[in-house]
Amino acid sequence: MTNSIREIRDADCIFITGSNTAEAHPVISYEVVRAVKKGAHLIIIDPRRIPLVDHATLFLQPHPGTDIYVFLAMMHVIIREGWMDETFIAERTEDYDAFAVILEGYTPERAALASGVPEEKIIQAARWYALGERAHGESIYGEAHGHSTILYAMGITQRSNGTDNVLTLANLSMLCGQIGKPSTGVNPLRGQANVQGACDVGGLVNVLPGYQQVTDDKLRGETAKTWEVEKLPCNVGLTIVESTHAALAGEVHAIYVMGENPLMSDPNSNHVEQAFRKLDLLIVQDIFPSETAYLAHVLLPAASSLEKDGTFTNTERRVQRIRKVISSPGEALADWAIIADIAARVTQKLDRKPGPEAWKYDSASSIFDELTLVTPIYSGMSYDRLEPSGLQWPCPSETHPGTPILHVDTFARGQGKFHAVEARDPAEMTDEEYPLTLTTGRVLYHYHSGTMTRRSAPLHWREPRGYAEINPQDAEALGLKDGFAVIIHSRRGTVRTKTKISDGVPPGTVFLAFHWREAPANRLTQDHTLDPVAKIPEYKISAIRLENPRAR
Amino acid sequence: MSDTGSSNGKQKSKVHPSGDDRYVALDRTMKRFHNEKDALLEVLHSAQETFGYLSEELLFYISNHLHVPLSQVYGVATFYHLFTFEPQGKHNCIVCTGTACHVKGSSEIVEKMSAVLSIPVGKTTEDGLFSLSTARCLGCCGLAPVAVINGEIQGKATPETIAKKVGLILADEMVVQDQEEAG
Amino acid sequence: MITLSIDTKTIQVAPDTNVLKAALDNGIHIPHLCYHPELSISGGCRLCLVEVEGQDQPVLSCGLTAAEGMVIQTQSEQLKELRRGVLDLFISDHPLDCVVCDKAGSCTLQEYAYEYGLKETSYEPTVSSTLFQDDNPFFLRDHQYCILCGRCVRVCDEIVGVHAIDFANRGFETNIATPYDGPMIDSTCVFCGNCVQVCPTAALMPVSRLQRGREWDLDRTLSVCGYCGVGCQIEYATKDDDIIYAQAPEHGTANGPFLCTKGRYGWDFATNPERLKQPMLRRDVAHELGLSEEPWELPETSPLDIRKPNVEQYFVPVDWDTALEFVSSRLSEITESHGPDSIMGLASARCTNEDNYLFQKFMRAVIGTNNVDHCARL
Amino acid sequence: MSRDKLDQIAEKEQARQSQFDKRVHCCISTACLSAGAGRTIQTLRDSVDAAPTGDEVEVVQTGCMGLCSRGPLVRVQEKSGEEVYYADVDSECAEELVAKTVSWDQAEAKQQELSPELQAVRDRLETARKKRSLKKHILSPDLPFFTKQFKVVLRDVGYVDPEKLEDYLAHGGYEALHKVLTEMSPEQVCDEMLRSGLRGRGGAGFPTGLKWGFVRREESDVKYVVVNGDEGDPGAYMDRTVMEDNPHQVLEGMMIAAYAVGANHGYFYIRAEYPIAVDRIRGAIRAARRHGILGKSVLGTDFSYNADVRIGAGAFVCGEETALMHSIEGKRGVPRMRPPYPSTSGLWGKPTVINNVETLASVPAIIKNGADWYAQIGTEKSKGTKVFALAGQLTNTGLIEVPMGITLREIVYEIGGDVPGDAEFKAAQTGGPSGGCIPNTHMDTPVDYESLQELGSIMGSGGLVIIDSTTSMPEFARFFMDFCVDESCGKCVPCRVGTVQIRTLLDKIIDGRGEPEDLDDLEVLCQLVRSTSLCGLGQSTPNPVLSTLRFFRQEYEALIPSSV
Repeated sequence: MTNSIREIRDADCIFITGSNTAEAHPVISYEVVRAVKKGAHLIIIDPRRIPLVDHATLFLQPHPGTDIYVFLAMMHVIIREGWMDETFIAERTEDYDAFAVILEGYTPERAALASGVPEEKIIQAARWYALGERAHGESIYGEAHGHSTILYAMGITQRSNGTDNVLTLANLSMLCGQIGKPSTGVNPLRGQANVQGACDVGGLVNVLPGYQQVTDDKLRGETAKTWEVEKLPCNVGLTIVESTHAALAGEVHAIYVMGENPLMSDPNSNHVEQAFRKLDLLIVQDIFPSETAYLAHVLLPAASSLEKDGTFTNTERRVQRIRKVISSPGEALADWAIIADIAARVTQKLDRKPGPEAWKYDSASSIFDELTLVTPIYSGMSYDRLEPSGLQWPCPSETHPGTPILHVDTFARGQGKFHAVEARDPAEMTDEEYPLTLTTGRVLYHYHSGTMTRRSAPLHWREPRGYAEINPQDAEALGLKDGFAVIIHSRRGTVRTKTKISDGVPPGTVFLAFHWREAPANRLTQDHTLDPVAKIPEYKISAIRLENPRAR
Repeated sequence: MSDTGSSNGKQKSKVHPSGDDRYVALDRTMKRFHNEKDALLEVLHSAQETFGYLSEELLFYISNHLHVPLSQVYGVATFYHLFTFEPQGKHNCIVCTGTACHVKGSSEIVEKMSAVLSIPVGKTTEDGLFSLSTARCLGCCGLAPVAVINGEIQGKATPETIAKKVGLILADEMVVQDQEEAG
Repeated sequence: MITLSIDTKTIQVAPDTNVLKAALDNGIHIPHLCYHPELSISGGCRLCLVEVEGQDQPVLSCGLTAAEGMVIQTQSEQLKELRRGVLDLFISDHPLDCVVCDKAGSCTLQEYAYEYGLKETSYEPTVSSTLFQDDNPFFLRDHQYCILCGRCVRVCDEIVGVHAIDFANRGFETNIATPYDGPMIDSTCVFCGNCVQVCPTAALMPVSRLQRGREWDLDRTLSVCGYCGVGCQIEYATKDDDIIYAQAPEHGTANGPFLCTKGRYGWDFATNPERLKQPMLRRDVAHELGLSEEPWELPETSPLDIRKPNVEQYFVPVDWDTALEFVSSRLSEITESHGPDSIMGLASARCTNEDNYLFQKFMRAVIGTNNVDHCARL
Repeated sequence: MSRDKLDQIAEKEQARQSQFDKRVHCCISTACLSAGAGRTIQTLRDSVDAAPTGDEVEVVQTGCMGLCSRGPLVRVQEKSGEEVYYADVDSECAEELVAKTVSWDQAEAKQQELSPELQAVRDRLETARKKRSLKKHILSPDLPFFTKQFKVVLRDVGYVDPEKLEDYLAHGGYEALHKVLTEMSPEQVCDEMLRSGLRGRGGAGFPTGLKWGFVRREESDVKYVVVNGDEGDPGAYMDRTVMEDNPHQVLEGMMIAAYAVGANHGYFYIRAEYPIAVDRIRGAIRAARRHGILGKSVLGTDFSYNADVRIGAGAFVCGEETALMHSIEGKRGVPRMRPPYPSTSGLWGKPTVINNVETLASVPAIIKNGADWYAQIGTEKSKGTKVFALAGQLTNTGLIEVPMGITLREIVYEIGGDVPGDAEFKAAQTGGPSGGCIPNTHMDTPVDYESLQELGSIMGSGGLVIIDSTTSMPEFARFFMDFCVDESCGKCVPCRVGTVQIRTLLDKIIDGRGEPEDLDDLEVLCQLVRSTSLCGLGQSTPNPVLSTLRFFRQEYEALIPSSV
C-alpha cells in the first residue's frame, strides 16, 4: 500500500475494485465502514455483489474482465470535464500526452457497451473519485478537493492483463493528484500474512532482498560481498507456474516447498500434479500434511507462526514482531532452523564459501540483523526499534521514523510515469461449449487452501462445506436448486460441489472459493496465459459449463 | 442516496408469495417513501394495518426492501408498544388506563375483563375471538373511564357495562358458530 | 489545541475532544461503562459524571466537549455518592457471583464495585433477563450479566457494519437481541467477536475460555495474526502452554482493538492432532534407503481425490538427522548433475521474514539459482 | 396562490355564512362523538330538512367546545351573533332543539314535498315542540366555566369546520403567515416572539423566540421544523383537540416558525392513538397544498415549504425531543444526550426547531395582534394563556384556556364546579407522570411555570387531574411509577432500574411490609434518579413520588406498621 490502513477512515471517497474486502480483509473493511458512516462516498466496482456493497453509495457491476473499460472511461470523463489535477500532472509526472491521447477512444458509451455499466454511473464514479466528494459531513482535510483512496486486490491482478489494470489505477490516482497525501494512494491489499515481507526479503525470481534486481551487477556484487560468496546467479529465475512447465519438460528436477500448497493453490491442478509426480525430489516443509505433501519424497515438520519468533511485514509495509506463544508439537522446528541446517549441510557437500559455519544462527533476531544489512529499505530497523508498533519501510537509517505514506514529494523513480494502456480482453473467453465465467476467491471463514482454517473447530462449524455461487437465472436454466449437487467443467478439469443460488453473482458468472479440497477450484483454472510482466495466472476468469447431475 | 441495487448481502431476498395482495399495499407504502430507511416506522404501521400483526416473514421482507438490518427492524418494532407480533382477536377491547380513567376506576374494568375473558392484558383468547389490551390515554378524559370495543368508544364505563357489551358480542359469535356447524 | 484543567492538572487536547477522553488519555481515571474510545457516545451508563466550574449540576464527561479554560473536578463527595448510587442500581440487576465468574479480574463492573466499596446491592436484587444462549462455538451470551451498555451493538454496526444485534423491547425488558432472539448463525453475524472484546462484563464470553482460568491465571503474549496481510496484532492469553483465548490489544497497530473471526478464533489449528510432529520419508524412499522393509509405490490416486488422507500410509517417521541428510544429499546431487537451475524453491507468504530471507539466501548463495518464488501472485 | 385570491375565498365564505338565519354548531370531537354526537348531528340535519320553516339553517360540524363531560354539545348561533349552548344533546333533545329554535311556518311546510322518512321526522318534530325538557340542556353563558376563560389558542376551536380550509380563511386564517412573509424579516419574527414572552407549552417552558433565534443563526442549507404532537401525558388532550379541531392553525404556526428559522421542510409527529388528528392534519396539508399555501412560493412569495406527517407507535418517551427525532428517522425512540441540542444538530443532524402543538397554535394570534397584546396576558414571567385538560373528580371536566397566573382555586371551584358528591377536593395533579400533586393547602398558588416548580410539580403539557379524598396518595404515586416503568426507554440505568426499584419500595410500603427507614431510602433513590437520568423523562419520573412524599407523608407513614 502507498498509504496506511488507519488513513482509510478519514478518506472522503473510497474506490474499491477487485477486492472482497469484508471477507478477505475484514479489518480493513472496518475502516471503510467507519469512513462511510462519517459520510465518505464508497464506490465499488466488482462483478460480484460483495457484502461491502451494502455500505456502498455507488455500485458498478461490470461483466467479468471488462473493468478496465470502466477505469479508462472514468479517466476519459475526468479529462473531458477538467476534473484532473493539472498542477500535479505538470509538476510530478511525465508522459501525460501519450496517455491522454489513448484515452480519447475510451468514451463512457463504449465502456457501457463493453462492461454493461450504465454511463451515468461511470461519470458519477469519475466525479466523486477525482474531486474527492463526500456523501455528507465535512472532510477533515479542509481542502478544495477531498481525498480519495483506491483499494484493490487480486480481483484485478490475477488476470492476464493484471499489470495493465494496476498501471491504470496508478494512472487514475496520478491524474487526479490523489497520491502522496494522507487517505489517498493506490493500495493493494495483500492476501497473506507475510506476502509483503516474502517479497521484501527476496522471495522473488528477479530481485534480491530489498527489490534489488538480480540482473544489476553492482547491487548483486554488494550482496555477494556481504554474504561472503564469490558470485550470485545473474539470470532471472523461473516462477512457480513456469517451474511446473519446466518440470514436465524435464528441466527442473527438484522443488523445495516451504509452507505452501501449490497442488491446491496453483492453476490447473491436474497439470501441477503431473509435473510434481515427475520430480526427482519434492521436499515439503509444512505444519500439516497438505495435499501437496502426498506427492513429496520427504516431509519436514515446521513450527507454526504461533510457535516461533520473527517478523511479518503487513500490507501497509509495517514490519512487526511475532512471538512464540506456545510450544511446537513433537519435533517440529522453526523454518529458519531447518533451512539453516540444510544449508549448512549442502554448503559442506558442495564445498561452497564461506563454509557451514556461516549458517549458524542462534535466533531469529540475529537473522534479522543480517537481513537489514542487505535490505536497504529495512536497514534502519532492529528488533528493539520494532517495539511497540513496528516500522513502515522504507526505513533507511536508525533514526528514520519509517514511512507511512509513499510518494509524498517525489516518486521512487523521480517523476510519476503515465503508462498508455489499452484495454484487453481476458485470455479465455466464453463460447458455446463453455458459456459461463468462473471466478475464484475466498469466503470469510476460510483461508487459502484451508490447511489451517478447516482444522479450526469454530471456523469449520460455521462454514463446513464448499459451494458454487450461481445466479438464479443460470440455475433455473439447468433446473438447479439451492443445495443441489453440480458439476463444473472447464477445458482443464472437472469439479463437483453444491450450489448456492444467489444474486450475489450476476447471470453468466459462477463463483467458487479455492479452499475446498473436495472441490478444488484450480482444477478448472488455466495456466497457459500469464500476465506477461508479473507472470500472474488468470485465476479470476475461466470459461466453464455447469452440469446438473440429476438431469442425466 | 445509496445506489447499490436491490438484494441485501447475506440476507437472501425473499420474493413474497405471489398472489398475496396485501404485499401490494405494503409495496405501495414503501414506494411512497422511495424505500428510504427512515420510513421504517411508517412501513411497520402499514404492515400491521394490512396484515393485522408483524410476522417474522413480514419483518424480513421489510428489512430487505428498506435495506435496514433485520435486527434493527426487530429492535424498532419491539420498542413501540403499538406493534404486535401475534395475530389479534377478531374483536378487541381496549381499556384506557390514563390518569383520569385511573382515578375513576379503570383498573377494575381491566380486572373484570381479564376475568371474563380468562386472559391477561395484551393477550388474545385461544379461539382467536377476543383480544384485551390497555391504552395509556385515549384523550377522552372528560368521559372517564373509557373503553373501546371494536373501535367504538364507551364513555363513563363500568366493569358491568363493558362485560355486558363483550358478552353480547361473544353470544353473537356462538350463534354464528352454531349456524356454521349446523350448515 | 485547547487547554483545560482536570483535577488541577493542566491538559492540552485537540478541539472537539470530549472531557472523558481528555482525562483518560492523561492518566486521570473516571469510571465509565458505555463509553469506548472507538465507538460513538451513548451516555447511558451515567457513571462518568464530573463537576464543571460554573455549573450547578454534575455533567457527563463523555458528552462534554472540552473548551478553553474549562475547570473540571472528577472526584468529590457528591460525585462519589452519585456514582455509588448508580453502581448500586447496576448491581441490583446483575448476579454477584464473582467468586465463580470467568470474567472475575477483568470485569469492569466488578472493578468499580470494588472501588466504590459495594459488597452487595442495597436494593431488592431483580434480574431483568435470564436468557442464556450457547448456540455457537465462538461465544456465549448470558443476558443476566448484561448491563445494556450497548457497546456490542455499536461495534457491530459502526465498525463491523453488519448490525447483527440491536436493542429489542424497552425499559426494564430491554435486551440485546438478534431478530426474534434467534441463533446467531441465522443472523448477519460474522463471528468476529468484537462484541465480546468490548463487553465490560461476562455477558459475552469466548467459549474457549469457559472455566479454563481467570485473569490472574493467564499469561499474555503479543504477536501478529498469521492469516491475511492486514497484520493485526493479537494478544494471546495462555495457561500451561495452551491458548485460552485471543483478543486484540488495546491499541493494535493496524487493527486498533478489533479483529476478524479468523484471527480471534482460528488459532486452534495449532493443536490439531494432524500436525506434522516429526520428519517423514515417503515409504518408497525409506525402502530404498533401507529404512523400511516393505517395497511401496506412490498410488495413482490424486491427493485431491483421497477421501480420508492418512499420512502414515504414505510415509514413515525418521529422525531429523536422517531426513536432513537425505534432503541435503539429494539437493547436492541434483545440483551437481543437472545444474543449480534444475532446482526450484518455493518460499512462503506464511513464513517470517527471517525464514524467507534464509530460504532465498540458501537458494541463491548455496544452490546458486534465482528459481525462488512464492505465492505472491496466487 | 396570492393573498388576493385567498381574501376572495374568505369573503365568499363569509358571505355564504352570513346568509343563514341560524347556524347550528355540533361538536364532533372525540369526547362528544363517543357520547353520541354522530347520531346527534344526523338528527339535527334531518330535523332541519324536515322542519316546516322558512329559516335558512346550516348545521355545522365543529371541534371541541370545552365542556366535554356534558357532551354532545351543540351551539346555536343567531344571525345577530347571539349564541346559546346546549349540553347532553341526544337525538331526542336534538329534535326538540330544532323544533324550538326555528321559526315555525306551516305555510312554508305545505309547499315542501317530503320523503316518507323526512315526513316521519316532521311528525316527530311536531311532538317535540310540545316537550319541555330543552331548558335543562341550556348552559348559561354566565357560568364561570365560560367567563373565567380567555381564549387565544382555542379561540376558533369549536367554531371552525376543521375540514374546510375556506372556513379557516373566513376566520382570518393565514393572515399572520402572509404578514410575516411580506412585512417581516425572519429576525423580526424571532424578536416578536421573544417580546411576546411565549414559552414552550410542552412542559419545560423554554422561551420560543430564543429557540427560534438559535436555529435561525445556524448556517445550514437544510433546517427542519417539527411539531411535537406526541401528547403523551395521560389525562392531557389539549394538543389532540387543537390538531383535530383547527389543524390549519397549527400548520400556520409551523410555517411562521419555518420562515423565521429558514426551514423549508417540516414534520408533524402525532401519536398513533390520535387517528382523527392524523387525518385532519393530513387533510389540512392537502388543502393547503392545493391552494398554494404549501409548496413552492408560498402565497406567491419566494418562500417554499413542505410538511409531512409521521405517526408515533405507542411510546411516551417519544415526546422527548431527541427521542422524537429518532422516531421520525425510523429508529427506536431513545433519547440522546444534549448537547448537541436539536437547534444545532437535530433531524438527520440538521438544525431543527421542535415545538409543541399548543406553542405553535399560539403563534398566529401573536403575530396578528402583536407581541405587546400577548405579553399583557398572564404574569411577569409566564405570559399568555394556557390550555388545560381538566379531568378527574370534578363536576365540569373538559378543555379550558385560562390566562397564566389564575389560581388553582379559581380553576377547581369556579371553572370546575367543585368535586361532586360528598368527597372533598384533595389535590391537583399537574404535568402528568413527570409532574406532581399540589395539595388543597396550596389552592391560592398562581398557575405559572415557576410557582408550580416550587411546589415540586411542573406545568407540563397541561393535564390537570383533580383527586378527591377517596384516593390514596401512595397508591396514586405507584400508578405513575407503573406508568414510568412501562414507558422508560431502557437506555440509562437510573431510569431503567431505578424506576423498578422505586416501585418495589412502593409495593413494599403499600403492602404493609414497610420499615421506617424505607421512606428515607425512597427519597434518596428518587433524588438519585432525578439527578442522574439521561433525559427529561427520567429526571422527572420521581416527581409524583417526591411531591406526594412532601405533602402527604403522613399517608405513607400510616402504612408502615412499626411507626404506628
